[in-house]
Amino acid sequence: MKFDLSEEQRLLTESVERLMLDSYGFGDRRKYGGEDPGFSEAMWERYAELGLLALPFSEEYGGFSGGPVETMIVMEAFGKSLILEPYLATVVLAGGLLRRGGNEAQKTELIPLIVNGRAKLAFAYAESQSRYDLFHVETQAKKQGTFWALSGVKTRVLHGDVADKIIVSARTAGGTRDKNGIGLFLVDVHAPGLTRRPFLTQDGLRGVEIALGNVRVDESNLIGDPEGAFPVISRVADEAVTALCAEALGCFTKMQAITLGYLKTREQFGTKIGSFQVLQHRAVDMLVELEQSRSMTLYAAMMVGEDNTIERERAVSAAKVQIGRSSKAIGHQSIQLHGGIGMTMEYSIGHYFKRVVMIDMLFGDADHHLRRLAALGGLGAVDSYRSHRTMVATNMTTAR
Amino acid sequence: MKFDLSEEQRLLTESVERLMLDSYGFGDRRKYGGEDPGFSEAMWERYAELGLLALPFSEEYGGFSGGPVETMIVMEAFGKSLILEPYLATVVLAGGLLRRGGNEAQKTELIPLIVNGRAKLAFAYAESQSRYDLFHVETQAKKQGTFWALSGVKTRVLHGDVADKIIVSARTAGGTRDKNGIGLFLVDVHAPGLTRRPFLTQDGLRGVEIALGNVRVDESNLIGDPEGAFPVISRVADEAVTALCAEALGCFTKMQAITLGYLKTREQFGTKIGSFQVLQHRAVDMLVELEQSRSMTLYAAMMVGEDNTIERERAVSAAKVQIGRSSKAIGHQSIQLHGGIGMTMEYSIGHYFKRVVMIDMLFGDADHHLRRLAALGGLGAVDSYRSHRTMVATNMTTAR
Amino acid sequence: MDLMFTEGDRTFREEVRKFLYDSTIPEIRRKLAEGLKLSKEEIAAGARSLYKKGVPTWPQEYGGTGWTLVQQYIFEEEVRAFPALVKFGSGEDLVGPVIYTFGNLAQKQYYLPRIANATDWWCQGFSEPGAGSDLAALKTRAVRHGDHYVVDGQKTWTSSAHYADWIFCLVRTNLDVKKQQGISFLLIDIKSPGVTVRPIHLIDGGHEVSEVFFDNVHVPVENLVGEENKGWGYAKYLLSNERFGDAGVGVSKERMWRALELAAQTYVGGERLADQPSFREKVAELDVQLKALEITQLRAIANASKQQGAQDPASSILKLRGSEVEQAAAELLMAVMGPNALPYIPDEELGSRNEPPVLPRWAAEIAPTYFYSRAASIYSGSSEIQKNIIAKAILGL
Amino acid sequence: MDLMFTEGDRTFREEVRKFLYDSTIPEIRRKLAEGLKLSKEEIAAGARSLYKKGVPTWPQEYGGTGWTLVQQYIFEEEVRAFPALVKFGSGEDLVGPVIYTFGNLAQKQYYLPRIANATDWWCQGFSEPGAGSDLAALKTRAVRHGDHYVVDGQKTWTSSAHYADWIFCLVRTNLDVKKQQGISFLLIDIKSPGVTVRPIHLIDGGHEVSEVFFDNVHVPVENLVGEENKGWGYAKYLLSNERFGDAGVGVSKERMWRALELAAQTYVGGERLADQPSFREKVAELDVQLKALEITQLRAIANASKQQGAQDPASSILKLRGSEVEQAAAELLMAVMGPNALPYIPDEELGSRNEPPVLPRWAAEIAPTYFYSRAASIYSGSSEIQKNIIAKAILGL
Repeated sequence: MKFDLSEEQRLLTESVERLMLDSYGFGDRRKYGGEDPGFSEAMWERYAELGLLALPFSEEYGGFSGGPVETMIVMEAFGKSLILEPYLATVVLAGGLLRRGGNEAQKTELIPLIVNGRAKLAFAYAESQSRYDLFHVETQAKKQGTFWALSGVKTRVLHGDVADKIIVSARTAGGTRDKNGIGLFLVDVHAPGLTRRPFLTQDGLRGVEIALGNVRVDESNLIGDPEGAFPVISRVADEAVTALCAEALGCFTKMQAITLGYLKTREQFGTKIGSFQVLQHRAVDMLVELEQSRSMTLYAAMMVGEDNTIERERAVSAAKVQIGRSSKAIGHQSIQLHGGIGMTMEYSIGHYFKRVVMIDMLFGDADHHLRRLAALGGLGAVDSYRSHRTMVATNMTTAR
Repeated sequence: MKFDLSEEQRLLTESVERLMLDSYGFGDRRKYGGEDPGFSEAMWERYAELGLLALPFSEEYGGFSGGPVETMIVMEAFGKSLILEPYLATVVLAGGLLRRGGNEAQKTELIPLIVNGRAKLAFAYAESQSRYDLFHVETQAKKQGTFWALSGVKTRVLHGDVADKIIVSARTAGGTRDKNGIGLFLVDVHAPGLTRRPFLTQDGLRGVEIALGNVRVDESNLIGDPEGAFPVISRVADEAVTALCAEALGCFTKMQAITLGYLKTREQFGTKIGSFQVLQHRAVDMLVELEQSRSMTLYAAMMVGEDNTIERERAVSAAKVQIGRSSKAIGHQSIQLHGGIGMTMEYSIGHYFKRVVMIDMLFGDADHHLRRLAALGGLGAVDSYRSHRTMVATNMTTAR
Repeated sequence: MDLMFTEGDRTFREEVRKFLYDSTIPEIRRKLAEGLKLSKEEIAAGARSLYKKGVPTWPQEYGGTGWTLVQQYIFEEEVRAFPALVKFGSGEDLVGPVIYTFGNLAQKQYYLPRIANATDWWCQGFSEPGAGSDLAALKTRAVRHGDHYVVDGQKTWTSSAHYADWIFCLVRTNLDVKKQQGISFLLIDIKSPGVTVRPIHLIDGGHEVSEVFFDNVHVPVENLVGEENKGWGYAKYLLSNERFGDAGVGVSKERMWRALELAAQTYVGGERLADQPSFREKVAELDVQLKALEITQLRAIANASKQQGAQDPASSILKLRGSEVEQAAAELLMAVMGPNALPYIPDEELGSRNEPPVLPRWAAEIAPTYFYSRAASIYSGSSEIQKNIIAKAILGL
Repeated sequence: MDLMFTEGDRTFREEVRKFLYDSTIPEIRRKLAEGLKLSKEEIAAGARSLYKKGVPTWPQEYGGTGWTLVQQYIFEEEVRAFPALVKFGSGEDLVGPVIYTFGNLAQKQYYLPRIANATDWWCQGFSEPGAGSDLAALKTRAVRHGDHYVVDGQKTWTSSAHYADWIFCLVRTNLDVKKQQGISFLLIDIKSPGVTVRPIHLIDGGHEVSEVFFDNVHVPVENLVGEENKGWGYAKYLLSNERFGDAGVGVSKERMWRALELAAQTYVGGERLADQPSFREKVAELDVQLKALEITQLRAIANASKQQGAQDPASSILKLRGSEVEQAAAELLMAVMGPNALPYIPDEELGSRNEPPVLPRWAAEIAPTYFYSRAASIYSGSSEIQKNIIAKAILGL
């Protein structure tokens, strides 16, 4: 059991943290976010140069074959700077779908473009009624000769405004909430019949709603089994959740540091407010939340590569529960400890707060994942404990 | 809307508080509890002299026709002293069943005996599998000529060790969990076939388990409708819950006062511990819980006389939820603020803690009542709010 | 003890309903029901319709209704449920009572009618950037020169200063005494030369508060309320009124109601959210807290009716507990809304959008409401300050 | 980063299981599984069976196994799950490490083997009635007279003093210096004339702690550990060991397991409690907290293996968070047990009773477990003290 980084991981951490430190202060972020396209194309190029866009892909497509720990490292650093670029959408989500579901031709064509920073992608999974259920798909895909015709409305497509292509989940068979009968389609954003309506998000990102009016998608742009995409979607979503946990962890780390700094400098009643015992203990509570979140993010990163679906889902859900609870706990506490200044747009803490709240709402909030975890029988430690004890008891009885 | 006591209520409060102050300190309680029968017969006589045993009964049977507010006053004072006498069992429970379910002959015979302190009663409603469901009755009552024959086991019969008669709920018809088909039977503790096994409770009271082996009960000792006792049981249970809320409130009041006193006198690190801001704020949290509990106890007392079953049950459940939550909050806090001394049997605070924990477990804990409240649609304020707004909207639309 | 509303209270409630039905402007009611923002003019018109029988919380001699506290509570409850609630600045609740309690005859005669007919919008100039929770540490100076004061300094967190005609300020008039003893209470025309209002944007995306700068602002001495250097006492009186009214039972009720409305239209896991036991239990938990708060509020009212001025434990916890319940209600709303709370729709677009079609129009306000709710435990004396006060004043620690 | 147990760790775990299977006394295992109390002799026998390969947490040179921290963790986990966990006083965990780290050769040679073969039961004499959380304020005096100290004073909250052969004490040997600087660490034979042990009964009904009185007790000077007046440093070393091991993951796991066992036999509203979604969610919530704690514990172990002695933020929260999780697990057990937790069955009756028949025998221990769990945030440095320490040492406040 080793919690230390390998040499390569240490170098990755240093380089991404250095980049953020040099080019992604709170002021930089405001600048990037204030101009079109709502993030920094220059930074996107830097990510490409540093190989961050290549991280999870295998070497044959120009990638670095990194695993969940490498993604965790990058996302945590990104979280500290509240980055605006479409990394999750392009690399983790669309990239993950291609990696796990794409055929050779699709991977050979698209992954190098992602790696070089020349293509941005997005994933359109949500619909207004679907809430957190990735299998609740009403958008239709109908086979018509060598084409598929897609019709429906996809909501909350993060970074769909800058994507060159969007991967769309659509129903090819079965009922509205069936896990079978879902396909993935790679759709060009300029395809006839596709319209995008842009929106801002509460946390300063951009996205679109997509209306698909009989949009024709060539058979070659079908990703994987037309009726069997759900396991891929579900697995990539678990990877996205793990990445989001790491991003939130980065946010928490900064929120804790900023708040601690404020406690050490802000004076009231003639003294530093950090000298008040009540505020000291609150700062300790924040530290506890932060460390527990770090532990669960590590746990998710350790388990998300697990092929046993139940074990993987249990661990990922448990981590998302922790992160969601901590988002509230750390978010509320850090604003309260700042007082009024924490409520303003000019100050950073509120932006972190809004981001972690939105992370809670991406791919299932804490309550959703708690339900999933409960339905899966909890983390299973109890099962193994019980079976162990029973086994031992049986052995001993036999032995007597 | 008046939260002030009437003159009579003020006198009642004063007399019962005076009695407790004079004769029911923590040392007195230890003495009473340490000797058989586990409480003070002398105090029971004093209650009779003061008319406390007569409180809820109508005047024709020697009572004072008091209502829920009067019971609340007495129970709150009793809670402050952690009394050991079987007031709840005799006056509130058995007395309530007689008042609401008994026939003229039963009331004429028994109520004067209760009022004079010459009869103690208990109510056997629980069975080991019934948990908090008062209708989950497996004990059988079979009609045999002019007798009923009772068989089964009743658990957790508080004060059944000193009762002269025990009112037993038993199934006369229907399935194990039917609300119909339950009767109430007044059983003499010396009846052949009835055996009692005594036990102590976690909070220093006494009770029995009763085994009924074909116990014969005369028709004259059937209370009310042999198949229709459940509404009476349910209503009396709501009254008992309200009384227990008041008792818990008395406990909370003392716990807060004792803890506050400790904060003001105990010294550590060269200063009174009450000067530490963290402990000050905890003391405030305790005060808030106390006041919220007081409000909900008042609310239950205000609503428990309500004939509309749904409104009554909603209010009583809401109060029990509050009291249960506060039992934990105030109990844990008061022990923590004391440190080790709070964990000892020699000190009073732990005894209050155990009592309020046990009150939470009587007639349904906070989770049970939360479920009941949720099933009843919450407190209903929202319904009336919505219907009001709809009504106004309709009027205004019509008017336009 | 009679814990029910009296027959008279119930009759009064009916009268209020009829009054609202007769006098409320339908267009304003519609916008309030849909959670849309009102213009200053609409708020003024709304206030005038509410004030037709007098200012609800004021004594009759100053243009008020002279209602009891219980009647005021009922009125507020009905106005909010109708909904017809508008607040024309802080004239009625904050500065009005200070003027009729501590002001001189001329001040009463000039200012009070202009509040009662919604002419002057007042805002409160108490907080300063350096002071925060330590209100008495304020630095804005007022130096007397003949018949006027010259005011220099800065206020912050000033609610609706951009709408205001007048600002009432705490200013330092004596530097040589304990900080509480050198403060005066001044009424300042916000259009005076030297006053600058600069918006503060909050994380909910709205503009509700501002910074107000005073640069060599001349204020006539007759705008001093009461005695010079006695302003701290008037401020404490004002704050105790503010906190007393601040349990926010109505706000929380409305949020809970909206959460239930929305839950009835929301499907989770293929089932209606409003029908799911764990959701219902979550709501019931809040329901209990809210009822406890409401009864505590009523107890405080009953107690205050009995002995004006005295503080009982119940009233001291209203602001503290009230803000927690308000925040819990906002969290509940947010949890119901779920991922659909993601889009941010600026105020100016709200009127013109109809999407997303399945959701009521106020849905777009939910995330901002949640974000803004975090301020409830900060403004008007943070929870920490409230606890310090209670520990000292009530518990004697 | 490799977050999995290594192949070597997994092999070690198998070896431990085999070891336990081969060496544990069946009768002791049965009693532990049923939650029954063991006699002192049974505990000694149990400890000897566990110590067969050496004292698990000690270096080899002093009779220990020389295992890594990870191996120790695995051993402890397996021992608890088996169950075979017995604690023969605080010799292994507390005084042993102090003796082999700071003691002289004679002390090592005499005391350590007597711990390793479960001859001497040790208890800890730190707390005093006047000191509480302010441990250094202790008043028990030791005055040197030639070749012995004369000890006078009182200790309290002394765990299992009634079983103990020896007590290690912090005593004041210098009154003229800062309180931390006048403290020494003495080993005292509890059978010495002048030592009196008086039980303290706790609210769970059990007798676990005692008061220990010292009246003119003569202690040979060779029983002083390390240097006179340097005892505070040794005590801090001991306490940091104690807190490090105190996340109580195993205790909490076992409680959660029992709650689930019981829930599978419990019907609520006609349905099996273990099948009800809201109950399952409640358990899952605890499960997450417990897993987070466990990983935090493993991180602390990994960090401590790397650089002995240094404190990282993860380890500092183990005691604090661990006690909260333990308490939450006890509350869960209590909630499952419900009204059947009402009867109190004294220890001495537990063996002879079979009732109530539908419940496992350990059911009678549930309410006492819950009551006693409240002490977890008080003993070994209360949560408030832990927070003060973390605020200062880790956060620099």
